[in-house]
Amino acid sequence: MRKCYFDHVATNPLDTRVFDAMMPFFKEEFGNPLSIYEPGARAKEAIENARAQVASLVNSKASEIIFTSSGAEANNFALRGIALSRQNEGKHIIVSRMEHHSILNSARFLEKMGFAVTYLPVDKHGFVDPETVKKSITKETTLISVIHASSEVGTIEPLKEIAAVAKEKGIILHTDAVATTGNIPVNVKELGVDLLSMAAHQFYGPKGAGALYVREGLRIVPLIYGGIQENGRRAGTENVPAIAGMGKAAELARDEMKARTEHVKKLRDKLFKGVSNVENVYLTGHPDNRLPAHASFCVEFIEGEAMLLLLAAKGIYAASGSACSSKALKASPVLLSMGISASLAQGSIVFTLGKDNTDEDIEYMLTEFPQVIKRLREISPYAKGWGIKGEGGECTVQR
Amino acid sequence: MRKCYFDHVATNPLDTRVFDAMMPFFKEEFGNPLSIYEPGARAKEAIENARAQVASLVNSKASEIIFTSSGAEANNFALRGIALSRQNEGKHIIVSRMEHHSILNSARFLEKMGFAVTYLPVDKHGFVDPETVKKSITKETTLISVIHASSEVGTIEPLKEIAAVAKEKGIILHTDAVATTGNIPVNVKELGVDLLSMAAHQFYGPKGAGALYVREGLRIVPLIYGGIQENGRRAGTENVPAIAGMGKAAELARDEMKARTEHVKKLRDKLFKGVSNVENVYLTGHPDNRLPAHASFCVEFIEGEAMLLLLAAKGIYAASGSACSSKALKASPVLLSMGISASLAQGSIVFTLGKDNTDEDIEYMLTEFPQVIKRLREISPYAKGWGIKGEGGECTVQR
Amino acid sequence: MYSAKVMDHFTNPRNVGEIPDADGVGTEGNPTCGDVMQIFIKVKDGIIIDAKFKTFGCGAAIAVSSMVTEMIKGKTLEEALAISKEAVANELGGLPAQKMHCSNLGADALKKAIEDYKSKNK
Amino acid sequence: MYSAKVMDHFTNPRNVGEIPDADGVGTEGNPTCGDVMQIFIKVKDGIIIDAKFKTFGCGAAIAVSSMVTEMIKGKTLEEALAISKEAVANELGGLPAQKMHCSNLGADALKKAIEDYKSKNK
Ligand SMILES: Cc1ncc(COP(=O)(O)O)c(C=O)c1O
Ligand SMILES: Cc1ncc(COP(=O)(O)O)c(C=O)c1O
Repeated sequence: MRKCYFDHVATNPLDTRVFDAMMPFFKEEFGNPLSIYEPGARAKEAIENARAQVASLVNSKASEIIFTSSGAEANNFALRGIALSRQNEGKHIIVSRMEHHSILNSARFLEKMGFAVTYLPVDKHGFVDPETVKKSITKETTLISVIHASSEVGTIEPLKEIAAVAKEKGIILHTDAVATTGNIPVNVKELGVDLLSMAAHQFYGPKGAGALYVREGLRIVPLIYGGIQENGRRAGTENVPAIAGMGKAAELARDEMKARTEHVKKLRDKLFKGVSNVENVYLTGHPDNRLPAHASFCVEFIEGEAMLLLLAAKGIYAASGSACSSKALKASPVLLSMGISASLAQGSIVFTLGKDNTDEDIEYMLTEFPQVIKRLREISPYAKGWGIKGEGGECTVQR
Repeated sequence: MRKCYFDHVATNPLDTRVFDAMMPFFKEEFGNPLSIYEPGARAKEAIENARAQVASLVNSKASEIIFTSSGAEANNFALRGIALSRQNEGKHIIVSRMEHHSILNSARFLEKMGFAVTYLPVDKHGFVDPETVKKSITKETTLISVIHASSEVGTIEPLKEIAAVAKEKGIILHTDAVATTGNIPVNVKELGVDLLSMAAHQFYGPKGAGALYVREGLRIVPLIYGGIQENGRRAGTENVPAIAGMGKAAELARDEMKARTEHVKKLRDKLFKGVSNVENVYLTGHPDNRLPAHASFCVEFIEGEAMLLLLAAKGIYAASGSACSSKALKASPVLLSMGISASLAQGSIVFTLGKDNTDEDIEYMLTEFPQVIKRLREISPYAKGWGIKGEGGECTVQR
Repeated sequence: MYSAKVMDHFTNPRNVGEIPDADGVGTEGNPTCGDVMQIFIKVKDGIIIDAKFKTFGCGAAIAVSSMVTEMIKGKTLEEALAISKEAVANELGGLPAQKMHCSNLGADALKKAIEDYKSKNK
Repeated sequence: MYSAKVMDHFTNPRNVGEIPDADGVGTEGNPTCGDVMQIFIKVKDGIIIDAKFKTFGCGAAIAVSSMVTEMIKGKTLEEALAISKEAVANELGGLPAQKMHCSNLGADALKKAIEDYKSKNK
């Protein structure tokens, strides 16, 4: 059976070239980077080499990159590290409703610690309005965090405009760029952000390596205290192979970004076109201003987990923001904040493509997916009369 | 040239069998453990399998093991997670002066947040006195953290006795067992601890995987917020290969512990005997109640980093707690707290053996080490007249 | 995640559909936050002689519906009423903990269908 | 960590020892917190004709001592006094930042040796 991995937003396969770059640091070069003898020195060198590669991907200085163990750690570190380091200047932070749990739940933690948090509303496409950001700023505001692009609906936020607002008011701006770094151009200078989170496993690198860009001169309170690793800003024996892998993955992403983007965009547009033939399937997020590999829908009358299971039985791997498919049993807050009804959100399905997907994958998916929808609608009490249309339906969010 | 890796306390080489257990999860089984389709499910299974293996090593339930990215993360998580979760009951915690930076600096962070911290003194062997623990307890005390064994001087603390004190007073007890887990028997029930930190790279497992045992029913505030990984207690896409590796390393450690211990202890005792022929070299820590693979000394009149470099030039890799060899340029607080003078602490040198070291390694080291000492003493202004003695000197801390 | 039996009933659900001249119909659940089940029964001489369902929901919800309709066929109303959520889950080889309460609505929908029948036949 | 030149001077230090009839001796540093250097000089007609050292300390401290004693031989006292910490570090191909201040005591010890000589020869 054909296997179509369309869940790159969950995690990417590891690029073989990345794995090869990691290999030496598992066995021969197992030394601790802090050690002063040769094997330790070579591990240290590998880390510094990776730091330069990651810095080059996002156009920062190497010294501005702090390695972490994941995107979630980078997000926790950024939000809490800046909120705490600046708490004498104010105890108000602003985050958007498009954020990942690792930002939202960090914000909630800060609320418990006495911070005030504003959760920015978004429009039906998931856009944060820079004007709303501006209006939310108070004398107490020290930090704004807005995601670069949503992994759930693909929408790319107007970060430059938000950065202009933040700069004008002298407020630190963080962005969660886990879904974008390595996939679309991410340039910390052009975006105008002060901090930026990333994760290697989102661009064909290994699990276990993430990073936080922290603009030079910015003071940040550590999340993990201990030794002097990462210049005293993130303790713990470094995961040398994973960091070396993140560096290599960053280098490859930079070199191959254009080709990869063209490839996935072509496939994604073919998928859009095909799915538009199915009635009552609504695109979520913005149709154009979105991640090139990202196709997300709400399918009316049926539920996401059921779709995922039937697709998986056909070798097609995707994701959903439905309540039933989340282990927390809550519909995606991102979908709800965009004004999508809870019952439509139950029909959420997300296909995220990657460099190794092929035209044939899309064609296969386009024959299987409508059948899955049809089968489930036959079971659904709400779908009387609905099925597959002969001609193209409208493929946008209509609520 | 012979290479003798005697710095197992910095990090261990990865066992080939562990690496083999990790392999499938780099490439084929790259799925995200949260995903409901097959590849994700297999990653999830690997994690749960590893959890059972780690639990079996420390005699806990699988559900009591939370994976982290390192020992340092486990320590930060334990100290801050319990202090915060119990802050309504009191804001006083107790740690010993033998602790690793990741405990000490977490304690300092808590001090900044308004907690009071007692730093327990130790005797010349590095022992914490359970009576002193008892006397340090106040109505406000919620947490005690005492290291299981020091990675710097090898001393094994009287945890059972400390646990009895903690239990009597209803106070939570954490232990940093990073240096012991997988190397000597660690049994959470027998030790009577509520939380216990460990790191895979200290028992031939990979870097990038650690764990915290949290006794069933104990509430802990997360360090890394986000999704529902690790039952909502530690967010971030799991480092599946590293976790699988930690599991395998735990299994091997359990099965082979007795043989490994006998092996390293025999070599270590040979090393002790050989070094006792060198004048003015003092054993640090307790001579018997210590880690079996651990040999630590202070060499009078010379400095540790200089020793490390000359040893490394001979292929012998060791560690030191001297100010000059630490990047923070401070003498080891552990050595100072044991009453060793700052100038003697400058001569700190630590050899930690491993399962792959041989008799020949020790013999080689025993010919090279005295020559290194002699060379440096020839350069030292303090060492007039000192050199290698013909017969055995006394090999204990004499201060 | 799901047992083989759950997957079987989910991928090949039994008794899908409506009974136009049903003697009792019961609906349980809420589409805005999860699953909805609709059970149709046909009763003769106090015995359920046919049952069908329509379900909006996850794999567990669909499997539960399928299983419940299978279990009640040929049973008396009293026997059917005695079927508990746990009994359905057991029959399916178990359900994930988080699905036990939110997707295991079959027994509740069934009760409503039987009540509907009884209220019509008082 | 260290340049090749540092490693060379550390592993093969030049001018190790004491000069029993030294014309000037200078000591700098503190053994309780780091490095200690002792420099011995022999002076003739205002020119340093011999220099030796003893050092307690790390690799950088030993290399610096070795290098300083090499640099000053044949120099006038004035020329020797003009040697800065930076000059010694440069001659060694650089030193790690954290070692620049704490282990680079050679120039200071040298100054004390010259002062010692001058005070004895006033
Ligand atoms: C006793 C002890 N605790 C904690 C740690 C920190 O562990 P890690 O380096 O895995 O973060 C170490 C480091 O080896 C250690 O020896
Ligand atoms: C937008 C976004 N932020 C943060 C994260 C968390 O990253 P990680 O899973 O590496 O911890 C993810 C997860 O994929 C994500 O998609």
